[in-house]
Amino acid sequence: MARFRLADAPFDIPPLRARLESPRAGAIAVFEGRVRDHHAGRQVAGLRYEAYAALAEKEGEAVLAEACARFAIEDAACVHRAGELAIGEMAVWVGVAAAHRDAAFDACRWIIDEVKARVPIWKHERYADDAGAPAAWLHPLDAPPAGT
Amino acid sequence: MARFRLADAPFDIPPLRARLESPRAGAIAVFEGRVRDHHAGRQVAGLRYEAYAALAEKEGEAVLAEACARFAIEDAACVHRAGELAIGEMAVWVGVAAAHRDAAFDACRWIIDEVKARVPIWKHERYADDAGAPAAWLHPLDAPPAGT
Amino acid sequence: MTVTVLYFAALRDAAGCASEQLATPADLSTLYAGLRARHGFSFEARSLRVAVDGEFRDWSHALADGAEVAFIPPVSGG
Amino acid sequence: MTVTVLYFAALRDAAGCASEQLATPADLSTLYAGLRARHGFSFEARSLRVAVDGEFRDWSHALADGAEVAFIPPVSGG
Repeated sequence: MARFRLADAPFDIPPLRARLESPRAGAIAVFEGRVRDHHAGRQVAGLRYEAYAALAEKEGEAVLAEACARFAIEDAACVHRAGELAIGEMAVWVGVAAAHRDAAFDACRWIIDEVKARVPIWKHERYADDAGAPAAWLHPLDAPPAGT
Repeated sequence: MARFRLADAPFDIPPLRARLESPRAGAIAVFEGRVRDHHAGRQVAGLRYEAYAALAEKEGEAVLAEACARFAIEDAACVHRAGELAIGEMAVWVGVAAAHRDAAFDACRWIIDEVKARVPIWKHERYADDAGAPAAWLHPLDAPPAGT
Repeated sequence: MTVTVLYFAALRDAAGCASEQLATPADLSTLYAGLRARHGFSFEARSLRVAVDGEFRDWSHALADGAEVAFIPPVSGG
Repeated sequence: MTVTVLYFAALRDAAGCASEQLATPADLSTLYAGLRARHGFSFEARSLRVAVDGEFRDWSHALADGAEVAFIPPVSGG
């Protein structure tokens, strides 16, 4: 089963978590990135994620396979949304199961950092400022990312 | 509403997570500790948590209040089981919401470490070894903990 | 002066009861030393924390009549 | 030699299309320099990664006829 998935619509967490459960998994660490109502001082009205889908799925799988090789974990999974998202919607979910919490936390953090740095997905934000700032693609080399 | 709770029976995660959602929460980090089938080389058949309930709830609340003061987070919550648990059951759940993922991860990790170090809850393990090792309380000064 | 002492985990197993009422000196260290000798507790006092009336306290905390005392062995939640 | 170039995000907005077919030199850097001049892309080549036929490649990767090329602007998922 693929460990990384792009989702065009909101997705449920319980089946993702259920997959991580095992008698050897004493620790499960989860990260959820959600659409905030502000970014870099601007009020965000909503956003859209665009992906180079074929390459994003390949690179996402590579990140998760590397995590499984690099950390003492049992399994890991990640789902990233594509398309239009409203404030509060989940943009990305990462879950890691491990025998011990050190590896679970470290791998979960590493995976979200690598996904953000490597997987070809782009965020397009619409703003709700009085000033009417134009919608914009986020390309972090022009504007250093504030982080999720 | 209390941020820390002792639960005498299995508890559902969705209402815990729902409480953490807010338009300002761009990042949610979650940790779950589950009963493993092995500990320190022994096969575990099941376990029981005993708490000094009044003090555990007070100390748990103190840990979560300190986390909210120490990290740039929106909210945090923790539930710890008491009583008999089978393999695979959830022993502890920690969730943290923050604007950014650094604070969410750091606070989540800090909370589980503090809860394990400070909150008066004790684990009693039953083993399934052929050797018939006797059930035992875990008091980490005699036997350094392997970590969850 | 009478206090109630609560026992948890390995201390409760060794004491054979969850609590007992005792006439006691006002000194927590002396109280524990006596109980340790009587029940055969394995923990030295420096391995324990102590709580009085549901609050963690220093070993130098002065006991009042009717206090509820708990000696807290190393914890293992999570 | 003909290749298909895919555009994403700000590059697609600047190009005004999601892809185009081009007769091209075999050299990815020359290809990008020409497209940058034509479409007014703001990114220097060193800010981009490049993928060929759905795999990340070095800028020195040799193009084959019919290849699918994507210039990958800095990503912002998560």
